Amino acid sequence: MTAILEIRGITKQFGGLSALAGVDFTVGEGELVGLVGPNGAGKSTLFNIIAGAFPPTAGAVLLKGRDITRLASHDRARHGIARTFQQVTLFGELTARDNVLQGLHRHVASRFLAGLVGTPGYRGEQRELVARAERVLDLLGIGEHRDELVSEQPLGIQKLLTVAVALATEPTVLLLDEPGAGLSHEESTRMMDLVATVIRRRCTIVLVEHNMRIVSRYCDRAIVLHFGQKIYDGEPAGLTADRRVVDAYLGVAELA
Amino acid sequence: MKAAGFGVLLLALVTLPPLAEPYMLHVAIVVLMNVVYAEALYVIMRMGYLSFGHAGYIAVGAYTSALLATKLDVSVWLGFLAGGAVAALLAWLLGAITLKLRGIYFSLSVFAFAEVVNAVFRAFDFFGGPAGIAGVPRPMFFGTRLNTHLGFYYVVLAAAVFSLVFLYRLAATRFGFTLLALRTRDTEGLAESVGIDAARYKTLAFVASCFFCGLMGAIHGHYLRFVSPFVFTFFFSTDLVIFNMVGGLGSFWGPLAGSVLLTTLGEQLFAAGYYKSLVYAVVLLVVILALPGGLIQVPRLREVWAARRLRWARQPVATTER
Amino acid sequence: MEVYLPLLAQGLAIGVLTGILYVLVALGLTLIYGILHIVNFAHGEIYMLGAMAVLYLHVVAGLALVPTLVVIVALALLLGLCIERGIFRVLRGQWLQLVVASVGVSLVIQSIGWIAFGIQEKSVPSYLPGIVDLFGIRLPRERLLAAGVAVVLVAALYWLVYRTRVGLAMRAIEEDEETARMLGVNANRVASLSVALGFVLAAVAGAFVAPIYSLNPGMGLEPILMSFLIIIVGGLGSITGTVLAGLLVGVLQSVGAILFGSEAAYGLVFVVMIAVLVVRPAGLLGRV
Amino acid sequence: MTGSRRFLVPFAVVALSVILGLPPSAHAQKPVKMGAIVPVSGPAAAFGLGVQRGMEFAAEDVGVFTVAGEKYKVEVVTYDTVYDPGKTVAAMNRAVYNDGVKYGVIIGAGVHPPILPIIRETGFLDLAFAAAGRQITNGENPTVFRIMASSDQLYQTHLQPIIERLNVKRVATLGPNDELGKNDAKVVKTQVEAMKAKGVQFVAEEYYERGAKDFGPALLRLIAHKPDFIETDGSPTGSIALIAKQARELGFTGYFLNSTAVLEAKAISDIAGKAGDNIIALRIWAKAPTQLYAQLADRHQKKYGEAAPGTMWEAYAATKWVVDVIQKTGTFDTKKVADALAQSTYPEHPFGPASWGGEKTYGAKRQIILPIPAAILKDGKWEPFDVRTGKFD
Repeated sequence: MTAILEIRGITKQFGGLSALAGVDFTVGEGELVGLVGPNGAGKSTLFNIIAGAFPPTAGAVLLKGRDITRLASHDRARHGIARTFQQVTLFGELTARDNVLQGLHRHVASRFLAGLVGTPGYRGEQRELVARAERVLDLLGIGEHRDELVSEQPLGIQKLLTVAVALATEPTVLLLDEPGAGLSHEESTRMMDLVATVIRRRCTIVLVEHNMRIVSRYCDRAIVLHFGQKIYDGEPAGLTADRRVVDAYLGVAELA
Repeated sequence: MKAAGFGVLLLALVTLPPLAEPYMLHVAIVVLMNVVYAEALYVIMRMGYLSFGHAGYIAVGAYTSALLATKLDVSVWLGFLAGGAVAALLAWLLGAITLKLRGIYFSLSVFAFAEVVNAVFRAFDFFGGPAGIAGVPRPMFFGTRLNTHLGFYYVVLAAAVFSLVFLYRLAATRFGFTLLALRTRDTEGLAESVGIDAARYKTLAFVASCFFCGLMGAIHGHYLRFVSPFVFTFFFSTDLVIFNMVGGLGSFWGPLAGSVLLTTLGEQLFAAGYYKSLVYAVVLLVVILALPGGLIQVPRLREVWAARRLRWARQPVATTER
Repeated sequence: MEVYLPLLAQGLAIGVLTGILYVLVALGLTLIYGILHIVNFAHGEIYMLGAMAVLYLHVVAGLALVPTLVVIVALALLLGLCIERGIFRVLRGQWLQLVVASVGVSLVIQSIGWIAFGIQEKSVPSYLPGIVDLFGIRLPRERLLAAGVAVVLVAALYWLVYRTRVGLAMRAIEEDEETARMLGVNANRVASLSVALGFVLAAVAGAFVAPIYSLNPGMGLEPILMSFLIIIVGGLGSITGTVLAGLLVGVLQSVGAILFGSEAAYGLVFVVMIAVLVVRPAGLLGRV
Repeated sequence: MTGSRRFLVPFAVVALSVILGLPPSAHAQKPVKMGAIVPVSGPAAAFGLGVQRGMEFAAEDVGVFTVAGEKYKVEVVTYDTVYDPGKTVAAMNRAVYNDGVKYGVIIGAGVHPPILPIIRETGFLDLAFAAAGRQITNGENPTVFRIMASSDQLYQTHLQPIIERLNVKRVATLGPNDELGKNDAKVVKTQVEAMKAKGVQFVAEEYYERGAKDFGPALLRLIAHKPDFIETDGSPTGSIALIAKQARELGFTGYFLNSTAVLEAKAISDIAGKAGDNIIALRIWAKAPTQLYAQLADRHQKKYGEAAPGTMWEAYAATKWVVDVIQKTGTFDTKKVADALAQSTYPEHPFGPASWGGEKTYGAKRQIILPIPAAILKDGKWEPFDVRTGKFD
């Protein structure tokens, strides 16, 4: 299996606090990796560093062997990294279809001037993009909401929409930040079923999750962070047997 | 139907003026200039940026062209373009610094820039000092100087149509659609994550906005045949914001409606003194409170009111947009 | 011109005293920003109304100064509550609309002011006439009084924010509104209260600055623009930042004028503001 | 079809505006419209109101008059310029092109440059109430008359005598940071430098933003040069009072000179108290020079309940004077009226006999020549200081 995403010695310090201390791991093509850890373990920080929201203090991020540590986050998106945010973030004043259309940004080929003049090529491309956006919505089973304002949707639909926007970029690696958080059990299951089926057929996925049951059930591999350090990397099934993991989670309800 | 409406309007704007009184032409000229200013400001307002300093860029355009014409005898037509270009260049430089800021930080830094521009024009004799520059010539057209209202009206009309078509397409096409993704700090982060180079788009939008302000500002100076630091003040900037808000930010037609209505209303209140600013302010407040989306929402009044009912109750106390 | 020490010392004194006046005006703006995150353009007009109230109640109607101040505080509270309820609350969550609505309120009050109070320049006689001569540095008593009031108000505001239950609620809302609400803090009441208190601060500032300058309905514009610069430089919502930035701007203006001329000093203040924003976008003591 | 309906809104708006904008229906009488193209709002409103009211008094007093057998009546129309060049152009366009106004008083040196082309093109007879000098009255603008003392005239007539009489040695200027302040500082400097032989020096100049209330920094820098005489140019009542107050606070004990026509003694002493003493004001009459002057002052006090702004009398006189000339020449043709006006004299001016001069200095005989007073503030009251009718060719 070829390594598609490599994390090499990522360290991040905020002021004097060390959020991540030399984290290494690789993700292979087509894998679905769960990034686990209690609150404050550094999962989201690591996500932000991979997506380019801020730079690491030390270390490197490689995508298909190419060092992307210094790229701005929009450049990384162009190279094939997409993400969702822990807090639901959408273009609230736009419809569902328009949200996905924004996600299709990197596939726009028309030049600025072509748009300004409104050439037939530009118009054709716009029609094609709209159709493509609708296909993404249909894929996630939320096609019927395409004309509705996203700010007026229930949380379950909004969560699916955040995934749709990210998926529209057609990423190589998709970073999902707790896609099931805040959802009811049925919604959460629907989301994870989609992730494990239609979505993972299209890209490699790194999933931040602190619900271990979800990780065990859906992921190929689990990586556990604790106080900014990697304490486990392997089969999800081995999680409950690992002493360090159990210690880290001791007394935390999710393990149960 | 839309295209036909445009055709009729444009035809009227081209063919009727020879029949109009000079005063009507003056009003038309001022309305057209204000429409372009308001629409230029709209480019950045629809990505959530509020500027209390656009008059600074208008002034830069006006001064550039006036100086070129009076000191170097450069053709006025070239001066118009130079006015836009210099304003755009300054916008690019300032934008690189200030577009990182959002909300009121941006508004006030642009305001501060406009004050500095004003202070510079006043301080140096090269710019005419506080007296400004008088005797700014009108352009030549096939050997005649366009000193009549009619002649100059067509110059303004041509520039306005060019600017408005450009600005309309800018808003209506992919570029304008992308700007919508940058409305708040959060959505900006999301936009970046799907590959939108936010800084580049914001800079381009700001530069375009200021280019058309500079272009029209240059024309403005040649219309007045005079430029002075006391024409393009803070109040001028505020008026442009008011045009946008009264008309509505929901569509391209909002700022247009706002500037046409308020400019012509202002002409009617020529002797009203303080009642004029009172009327402006009351109109502004009534529209903002009753129709937060501006006059452009009048046809959808019932829907808007229904949606508006319990709006604030769900909102947090702090209106964050930074 | 040789710049000699006594001149600089006097310049510094003037700068500090003027700076404190700026702080006095900007304080209420900071308070409102801290909670509601809006800059209230109508602040300058409340300041104007405070000054006018002193003129009509104290000078014209002959009411003693202390009852006058009590009435002013009451009126400002009332006006603050009305505007918060009638305008700010209705527009909650709509940043652009809020800012521009406050511009509208400012224009309405100002226009009505011109119509009602007339265009004649007015004045309020000094509460404390005379000059204090301190080693050759001349300090007008009325400015010292206003500075004293400013110091008291800053202290009172600190006390309110850091030592009282109301202040605790304010800080909770500032820190994390959602959690504060869940813990039972009445956010609406805190919002009303901070706007009302902000208005009171503006009106009291107007009342004490009135005898130093002359009065007209447009008198709010200059101090409000200056206050914006100050709260931006100091960091929006930070009381300490406001105090620091107010003094900085005051001193910059007066010492700048001595060194480079008053015209250059005017531009200098704006250049410094842009520079601060570039280096520290949140202002000297602000948090983003 | 929300799209197209939304699209219709601007058109409805335009239509509405056009309907609202229809010119008012013609009056039954034959009015001669005279424009008061002046600020009636903004910081210079006091000047504008004085002019407007003076013109209205004149219109009442002129009543019905006959030109070429037809009866006419003066109708004063006010156009608010807010002392803003852009808005003045708008006002002028409306007055000239929409309302057919051919005569009027226009206030402001700063707002004149953009309307001079319109005046030249239409032959509008402008009774300019504007300081400064040659930029406004000159050979190119034959229909522009300045109905107040120009800056050149004012300082040429009064400055040197005042300096000698008060035995002043070190002169400084503190003016608004606009064309007027800068221009007048130049004129003062020239006059003072001509007195070098007598030991008089020009020591410093400073400027302030119009509308500023704190002059501390500028004054500090100025007073460091130890002047005994500060010329404050056209600073309005509020500014001069605050300048005096703040200068005295910094230890200044000398004199101030001001050239604004609109200065209220009571307002100054209310703001500045004793510090206002020793302000010398050019163009302020401490004692009514003529009966007409006193009558007009009373009339204003009765009608408006306040002291008349200093611009009222000159606007009154100019309006009556022009109507006089129109009657005599028997035409409304402004070019002909202008020529006749320049040759006429007007003994009934409330300030004293008036005529036109300035041919040599400005290249056009369009500058009013009339007695110019100076008054000094003592204990909150104006006291007569001097009256001079300078020669001004």
